[in-house]
Amino acid sequence: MSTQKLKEIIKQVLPDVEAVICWQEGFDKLNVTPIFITSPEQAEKVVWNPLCAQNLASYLPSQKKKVAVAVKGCDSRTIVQYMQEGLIDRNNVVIIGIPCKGIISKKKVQKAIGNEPVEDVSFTEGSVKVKTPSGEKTFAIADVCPSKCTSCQYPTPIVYDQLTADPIQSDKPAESVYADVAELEGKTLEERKAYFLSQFDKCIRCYACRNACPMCVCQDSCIAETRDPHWITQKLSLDEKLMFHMIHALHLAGRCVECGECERVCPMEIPVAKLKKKINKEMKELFDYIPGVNPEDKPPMYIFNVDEAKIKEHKL
Amino acid sequence: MSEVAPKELRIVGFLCNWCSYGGADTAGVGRFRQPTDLRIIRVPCSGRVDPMFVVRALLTGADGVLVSGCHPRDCHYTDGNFYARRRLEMLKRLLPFLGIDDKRFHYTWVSASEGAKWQQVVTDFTKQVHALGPMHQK
Amino acid sequence: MTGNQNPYLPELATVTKVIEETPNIKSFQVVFNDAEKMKNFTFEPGQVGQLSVFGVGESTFVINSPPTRMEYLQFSVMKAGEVTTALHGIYEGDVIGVRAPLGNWFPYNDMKGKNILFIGGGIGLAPLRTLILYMLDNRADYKDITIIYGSRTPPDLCYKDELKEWEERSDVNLILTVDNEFPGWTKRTGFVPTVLKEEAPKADDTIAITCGPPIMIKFVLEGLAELKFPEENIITTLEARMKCGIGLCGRCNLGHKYICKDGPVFSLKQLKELPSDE
Amino acid sequence: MADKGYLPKEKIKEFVEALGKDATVFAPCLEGDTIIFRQYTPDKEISLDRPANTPPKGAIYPQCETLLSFEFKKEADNPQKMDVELKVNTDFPKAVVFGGRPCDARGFTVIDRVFIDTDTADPYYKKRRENTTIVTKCCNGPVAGCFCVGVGGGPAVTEGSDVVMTEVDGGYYLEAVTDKGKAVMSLPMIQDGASYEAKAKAANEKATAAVRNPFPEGADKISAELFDSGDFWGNVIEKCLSCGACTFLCPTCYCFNITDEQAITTGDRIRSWDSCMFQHFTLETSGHNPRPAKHKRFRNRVGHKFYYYPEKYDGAIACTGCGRCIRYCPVSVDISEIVGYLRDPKADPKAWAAKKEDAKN
Repeated sequence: MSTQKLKEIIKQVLPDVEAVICWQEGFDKLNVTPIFITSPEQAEKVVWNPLCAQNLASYLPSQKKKVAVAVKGCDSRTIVQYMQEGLIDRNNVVIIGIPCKGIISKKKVQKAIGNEPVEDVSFTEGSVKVKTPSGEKTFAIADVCPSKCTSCQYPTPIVYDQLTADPIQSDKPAESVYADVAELEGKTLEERKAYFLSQFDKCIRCYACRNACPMCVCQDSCIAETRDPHWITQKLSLDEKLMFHMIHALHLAGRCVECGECERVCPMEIPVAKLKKKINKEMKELFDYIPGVNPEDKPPMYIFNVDEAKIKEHKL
Repeated sequence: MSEVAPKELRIVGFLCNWCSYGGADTAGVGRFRQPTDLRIIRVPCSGRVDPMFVVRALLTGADGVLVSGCHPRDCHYTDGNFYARRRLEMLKRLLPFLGIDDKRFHYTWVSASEGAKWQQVVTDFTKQVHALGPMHQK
Repeated sequence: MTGNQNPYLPELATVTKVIEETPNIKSFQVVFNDAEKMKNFTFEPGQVGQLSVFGVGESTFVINSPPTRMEYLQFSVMKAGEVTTALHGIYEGDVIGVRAPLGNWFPYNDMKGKNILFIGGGIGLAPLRTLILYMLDNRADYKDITIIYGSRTPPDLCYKDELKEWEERSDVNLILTVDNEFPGWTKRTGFVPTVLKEEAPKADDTIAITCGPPIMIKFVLEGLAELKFPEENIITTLEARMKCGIGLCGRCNLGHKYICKDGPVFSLKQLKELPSDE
Repeated sequence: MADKGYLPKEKIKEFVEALGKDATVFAPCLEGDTIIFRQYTPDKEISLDRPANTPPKGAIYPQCETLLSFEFKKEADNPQKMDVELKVNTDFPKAVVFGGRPCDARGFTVIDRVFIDTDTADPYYKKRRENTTIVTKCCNGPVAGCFCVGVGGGPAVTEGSDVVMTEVDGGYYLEAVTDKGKAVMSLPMIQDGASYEAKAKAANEKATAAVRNPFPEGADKISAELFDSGDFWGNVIEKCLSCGACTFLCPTCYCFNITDEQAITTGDRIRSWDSCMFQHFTLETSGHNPRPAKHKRFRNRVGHKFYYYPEKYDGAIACTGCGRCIRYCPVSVDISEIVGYLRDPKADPKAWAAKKEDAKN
């Protein structure tokens, strides 16, 4: 583990920045929580392990001063996308890149241990050992990782100023990225409808997915809550829930960096990211565009070609 | 074909002010016979059509949505329909993923002079939506 | 509003008169459709009501006609948001909803035999108007009444007819001011807190009641402190985003007090004892 | 009617269906990986294995409720005049909340004080509350984040429940707490339970001992000085995303919004859950917002539960320690940790002194 190196880098960059955004242990051993480090002593609290799932880059647009942030490969795509859209000043961010071999989905572990309180968690290469009152269990990280890790193309950050370990190459085939979307596409229209309706029916409209989304930059001005324009009502019908998720998905068209935060934070465990991934798949096909990989790119909905090679006129 | 006229469905049309609305007008002035299911909403440009207009319409009672603008390169505002084309194509591909038949949504280009084409578009699209029946079974 | 009634259910009322006070403020005189309810309706000066435009929503306004004049209830509305804009589209004869009275009121009995100093700005005169009219209707109970009232420009002054009437009365000392020089304006200019300091009314045996925009209140309170007004003699009426009006919905709280139910009238002393968000 | 009963596990479905004979039953149902309180129908799978993702609050206090419906009508002989007709419905069916936890049931008592014990009682909540029987399952032990014993509760407290059931020997020991609960005990599948009482008591004691209490003995007073410190809140809440997960999953949060939703000539005035964590919650039309920053909003939430509410209601805390806000917080904000700092007798605002400019804004 490169925790020691991470701490060293933090102490090294701290004098140049207002704060370093990193992870520390949370309310129990299975949880980590962000920490905004402002002093060298705080740097000692830092942890880096497969529980560090949260995408800390999301905090960047709201920072007023120069900060440093620790990012995994997947998180770094957020920063690239921010750069594409001019949402951050790259000169005001020090990126501490962490090559990552896969993280843990807390929800999957909790389920596997029957939701017992966690007494201790330890890691060995590729596996995690969880101690609860009824005993110890060991899981391969590959078995309890979020789905994004199973097809990770960017284990090493795309942009960084410092790296905590040697870069890692992806060993996952590029086709695997949209395997889950393809699987749903293989079903019938009715099956997909039933699937999404039953999923979105669980939504409680807490907007955790929106607030956690690094690319949802409207935040407090979101049209899901405004009365003027009055896009959706406060009613709790399935149509309104669906509408909210369509607002989220459509506003992220060609912008979603697939960090999976929306799914990670959903308290009702709705696969919120599926719609956005589907759009991304189409963006790749239509415009050969992948969000968050090249700072020089422009999101496809911001631009156009007079002659679109892949868009054919639809016949009735 | 049934002898009895099928029940009218609700189809919403978002038409750009400069071309398609004129095309619909031309069709009307030319007395081209058209189905009556379409309710037209005039917008300044197809680029004004947020894909959410379509989604909202489909979720709140429309059985089909038609968007029509100026032909590519003919946009009154130069490039509004180029943006529209990308957005609407994205939506067209997303809707069936969600379980909404993409035949309920069509986008096309009709100029102010194309009254006959407009008649064709409306007739064909209405037929297509009727083949699917109402979207909201009550 | 107590008892077994449904506190969310508005009383239907008809707007009998619409008065254009300023370019963006209108006053509405309303009468309950149920004559019996109108006859039995009572309230205290300073209490508020929720006006409903059905389909748009509800908003809170002070009842600015005094309980001594019960032919109608008057509310003044500044056009600002969704509900107030809808209210500005209301005509005489239209039906709206009224939930009233809500909240507490000015401790007018405790003010008897004292000097009264009103300090208002813009639409902030509305709650003061209730009490001023009430006191004028019971003039003998109170000593000197001074009113300092200001607005941005002369057309923005509310209740112009009454201002004229008060100005002519010998038992009311009315001081009007506008922020800047204005063609045809011969009276004072300057912000309300500045005028307050210039006038420097005595703090002895005087109750100060103030209402206006937050920034004005802030400086008026500073001014009153300089003039040595004790905190318990400074009374203000607060505003906040409100929904239920009955202390349930949770948004207008200052600590454990709810402005809609435990307020809107507070003395500065009370406010200082509550945790503030500022 | 006996006060004590026993229900074998295999009879749960039968029991729930019997409860549903003349009432709507809300039960924790498994949907995918989520456990949600739903109106029970035989096709649903009840899960009592862990506390549900959502509390059963919505059964009595629905997330969205119609306060009144309005209809505009034109007078035939005076078409210029538009009349309004209002309709209110408080005719609610009998209901049963089955399978909530003691913390969930206690949550209703927190709302009761605000919505019922007042001169302006909420008629919708009151009627639903009266019509509802609450059958609670005691916890076998804690789950991640929960701390009921720290706020006066426990895995087997009966406050707010009509019947409590404790898992014993392949079934549940049932105890009636109220008269409403006694009526439940007369159902035919309930066997005599007296012999299980001791075992249930032991199980409950064991469970109680296992729950963490985040607050040290005697530390029950909030430091007003620390509570008023902007630095403190700025520091502890910098990571908060300002979403509504904590409040919408809370069994005691009751703040709401009222909005009109209109469709041409008819419409509803609805009351829907709102969250004090949202920026617009206190945003005034003028643009002024008394709680514009997230740390001010969070302070209000903690204050409401642990400071203002107890001040108003005789020391009662508006938190039942269910732990959902901790467990499901996207960034693992731990309210018990924050309250722990506030209650620390050695609490010192200077220790949190501005390390950062932002905290003050």
